[in-house]
Amino acid sequence: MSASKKISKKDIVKILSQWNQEFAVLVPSKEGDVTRMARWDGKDTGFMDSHRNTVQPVKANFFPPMEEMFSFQKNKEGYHIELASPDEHKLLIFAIRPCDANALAILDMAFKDGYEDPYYLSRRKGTVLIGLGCTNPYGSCFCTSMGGSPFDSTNVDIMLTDIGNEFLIEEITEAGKELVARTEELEEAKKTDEAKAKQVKETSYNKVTRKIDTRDIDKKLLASFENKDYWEKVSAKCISCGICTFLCPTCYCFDINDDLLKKQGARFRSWDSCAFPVYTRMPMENPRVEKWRRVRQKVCHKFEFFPMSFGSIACVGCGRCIRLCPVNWDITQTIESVPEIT
Amino acid sequence: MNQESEWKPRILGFLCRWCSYAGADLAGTSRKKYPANIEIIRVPCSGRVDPLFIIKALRLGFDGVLVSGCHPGDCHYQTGNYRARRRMAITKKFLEYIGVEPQRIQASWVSASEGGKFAEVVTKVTKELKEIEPNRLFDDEE
Amino acid sequence: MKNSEIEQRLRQEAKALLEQGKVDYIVGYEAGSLKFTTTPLITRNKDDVERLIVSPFIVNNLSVYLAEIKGRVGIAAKGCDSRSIVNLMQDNKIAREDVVIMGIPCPGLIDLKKIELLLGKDRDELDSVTRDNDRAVITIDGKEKDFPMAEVLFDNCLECEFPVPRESDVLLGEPCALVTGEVSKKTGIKELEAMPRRERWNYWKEEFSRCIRCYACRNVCPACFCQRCFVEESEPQWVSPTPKWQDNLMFQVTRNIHVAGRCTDCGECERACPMNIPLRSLAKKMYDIVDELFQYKAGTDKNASPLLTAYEAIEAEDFIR
Amino acid sequence: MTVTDMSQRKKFFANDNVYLPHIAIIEKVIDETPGVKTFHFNFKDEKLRKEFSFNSGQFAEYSVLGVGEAPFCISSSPSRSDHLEFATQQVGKVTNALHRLGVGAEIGFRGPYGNGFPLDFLQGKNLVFVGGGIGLAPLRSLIWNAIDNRDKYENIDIIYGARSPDDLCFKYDLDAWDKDKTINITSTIDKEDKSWSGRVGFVPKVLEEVAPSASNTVAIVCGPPVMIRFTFPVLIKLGFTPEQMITTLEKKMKCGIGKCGRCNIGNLYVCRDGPVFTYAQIKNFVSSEY
Repeated sequence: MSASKKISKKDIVKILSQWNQEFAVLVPSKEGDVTRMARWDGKDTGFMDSHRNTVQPVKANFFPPMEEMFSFQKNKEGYHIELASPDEHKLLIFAIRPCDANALAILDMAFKDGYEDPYYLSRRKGTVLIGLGCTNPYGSCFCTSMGGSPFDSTNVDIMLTDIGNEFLIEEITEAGKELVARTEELEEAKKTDEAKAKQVKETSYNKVTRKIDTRDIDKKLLASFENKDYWEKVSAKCISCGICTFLCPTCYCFDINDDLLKKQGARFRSWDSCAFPVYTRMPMENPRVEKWRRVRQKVCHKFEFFPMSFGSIACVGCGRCIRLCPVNWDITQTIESVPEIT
Repeated sequence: MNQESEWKPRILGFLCRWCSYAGADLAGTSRKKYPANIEIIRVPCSGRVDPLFIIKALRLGFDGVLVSGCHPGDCHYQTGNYRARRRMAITKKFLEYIGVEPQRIQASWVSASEGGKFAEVVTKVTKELKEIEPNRLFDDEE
Repeated sequence: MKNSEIEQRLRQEAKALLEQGKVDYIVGYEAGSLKFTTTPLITRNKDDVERLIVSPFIVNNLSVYLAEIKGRVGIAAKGCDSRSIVNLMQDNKIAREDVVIMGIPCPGLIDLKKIELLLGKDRDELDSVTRDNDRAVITIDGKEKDFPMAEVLFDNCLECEFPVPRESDVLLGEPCALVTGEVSKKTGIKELEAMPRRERWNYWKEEFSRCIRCYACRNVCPACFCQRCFVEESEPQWVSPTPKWQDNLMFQVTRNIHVAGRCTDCGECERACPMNIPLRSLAKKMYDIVDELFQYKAGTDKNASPLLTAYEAIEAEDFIR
Repeated sequence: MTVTDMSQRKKFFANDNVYLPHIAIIEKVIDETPGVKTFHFNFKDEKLRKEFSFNSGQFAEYSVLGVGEAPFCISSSPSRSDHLEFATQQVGKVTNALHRLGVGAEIGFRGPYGNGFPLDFLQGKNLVFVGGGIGLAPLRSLIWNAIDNRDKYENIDIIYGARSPDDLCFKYDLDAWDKDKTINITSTIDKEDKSWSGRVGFVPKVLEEVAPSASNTVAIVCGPPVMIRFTFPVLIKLGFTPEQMITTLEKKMKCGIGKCGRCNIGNLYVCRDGPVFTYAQIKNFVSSEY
């Protein structure tokens, strides 16, 4: 086995520039103090100091807050429908966190299932994910309870470990290996680099202190489905805003609406949330008027229904829902308090 | 003539059915001259006008919005025009703060017998709007 | 008076209220699940009152829950919160006799974002943040640093007019003094007003292109109590559900006009916004407009008519033709 | 894994994109009741007109471009294929816009979606249709299908009700079925009415009176949620097992293909795994979510 390679941080612009020829390179960026993955401008290295995960999850790059599905115009022959043209470049996401990469694997299942979703999948196809291990997880993070870890490389093509002045490279997939092979300016890693990386990983792993036990959670939730008292109690302080779902890396609910302005028409898809009463509101009936039913839906979808359909919990433990919630509603507390089966 | 002076601003008028709407009618029947660029929505009272209507009109591309009701003391429902007055006052100031030209938000008291005044108001509002640019506030690109 | 003393009194009061059957629920703050944060506690169990706390981080305006809770409520309220409660009474959303207000004199709350900016550290990395009169003392890696309070308080706290609840059944501490100071420059109203008009519009256009329409600003707002919000109307559809900046801006501007005279500048809208949109620069401006035109301060008189339903025979008319 | 296998479903995507509508033209509009209309339509594309097929009980997303999309079942029968039909009540943004359309207007159509009725399972059995109001729309697709293949089924009973005589939909069908000696139909209205000489009473009550035998029978129920809720207990009383009770559900839907999230009952999506369910599939969730 050949020795691993590493990226010297001083060479980062050179290396990203190479990749930028072939891909649209996205890096953690800041806009109005909000961090998200955005197109690299060719020189910025500010993201090297941002040691924390982005506010907006990477899902937004594949399943954006809003997107045009198609436009339409009416002429003498009737309606003419035109598809929004897909982005030309394949994406390369640099410094994606393991939790967000795992979340993409969950979204892949949902969008591939049954009838394929052309918008998400066309963006997703051919994407290269370059993971950067978390050396400084948030207090709200609980990835180690959700089958992941700050250095989980399951769903990335290349995994990077910050060892000070360099990123140590682990080639995970074939695509990752090929990319490393054709990238110039990489350095050979030393034995000491690998030892250092090992230590960084261990330290980080232990920094994730929030733990939950999800054994039999689907069964417990099924048994508690009709337990209104429980659901009313855990939902009491929820204000029914969309933060925890919109900024969840695995939530994928959406709305479809038409816009018609100045004779230009288009159909848009936008994020929607099970927290909103209108989400399920029909003209004559709404099955989820009460808040506790909506909170129940959110929790059960992630921990009971999605596992029933796809065999995996739809939560990666990124902790965004906890740290961004205006009232500190905490899903880990809810999961921990689901009544035991009697 | 250059393009600027040919441009006719589009105005949306919310007129109270008890006064200004009849005033506009009178202006028409008595052949008072005023620009024909106002589109009129009859409302039961100026107090019915939610500031949302005004913002929506701007979003739809109208260059200016005119809310016209009964003179103070004359409201068919006693207080509707007073409520409209407070709402219009804060709306105008607030929209100005976020960057909407004050000329776009207009209000008047026009009674059913003031056909002449209605024509005058529309003429003046049109003139003021012509002094500013067409409403491109909500366009995607400048 | 120290927070710990206020906290003790709050627990005693809350317990007594529940025990004597004077209220069905207690609404207050308890320790949150993250460092420094607090979280709303809504309970009818008297044992839970031991969890009630008072700290410089009790940010939530708990009056947002009042219209929703069925029953009589004993509520912990800071100055701004008490004004929101009064608003709800003015608007007949709650009855005075159904609420027991436990007033917390509030010398201002600490904005952790400001501390993060000052130190270049995230809140998780701080050991402790405490208040020592007019200084904020922060320990980080065992070392102490301190800053003037004025540098770490929320902007709205620096411009607070009523730190002591104006309406309360029991005041849990002595009246406290205000801390004043410079508000954040970036979104200062003065700075915005100094911009050319077009630039101002473009500023908001830019800010609202980040909005994801999570409606947290609306849902944390006690003044936004409509059963059905205009943004959710579909016939007619006033605002598109698609989060285009135009519709986002329309939503927020209309929302601010709709809550004029009810907004107490509690700052919750801006604090809740996950996209960091400077919403207080809108809310506070409206607050000032209302004050300037009608000398009206929201929630200071439970017997007053709500701003937009009242009038004087002669007022604010210079713009009407 | 409990997800439905979708590989056997018929797919008629425009441009390989499941979200793109085909353009269809309205050929006829029938006023069913005040507020309910039936639309007959056909695809603009000749090729699709010939190739398109569906199962009774499947639905589609219909759109008025510029206004939006809404789901309705295809109310015509696949056995009568010179055109397609859907019926809708005027209740919201999209239905208001649809009701304003006349013959010749273009609408968007994507589908068919959902599972449809389990024809193989129904063959050789007695069928009891229990319908209320506009809930007859999906049932009539199957009823006509069964009539056109009459030898494949045993007894056919129809119990159908509406609030008033004016609210009975598909009166032309009711008349035709009344004349058909091979099927039994019982119509009812909720309250006494001068113009009505037939039965009076809520559908579940009338069902209990008619008391069809549960032996080798499947009951197919569709109507307002409250009717469905009260019908199941009656069927259970009559001896029907959860597997013998079928319903087709209505929920708010946007995508129609199990992605947008809002129409779920437990882990099942009404649009993807339904809209046709046996009571056995949904009984755990029915009391609180439907």
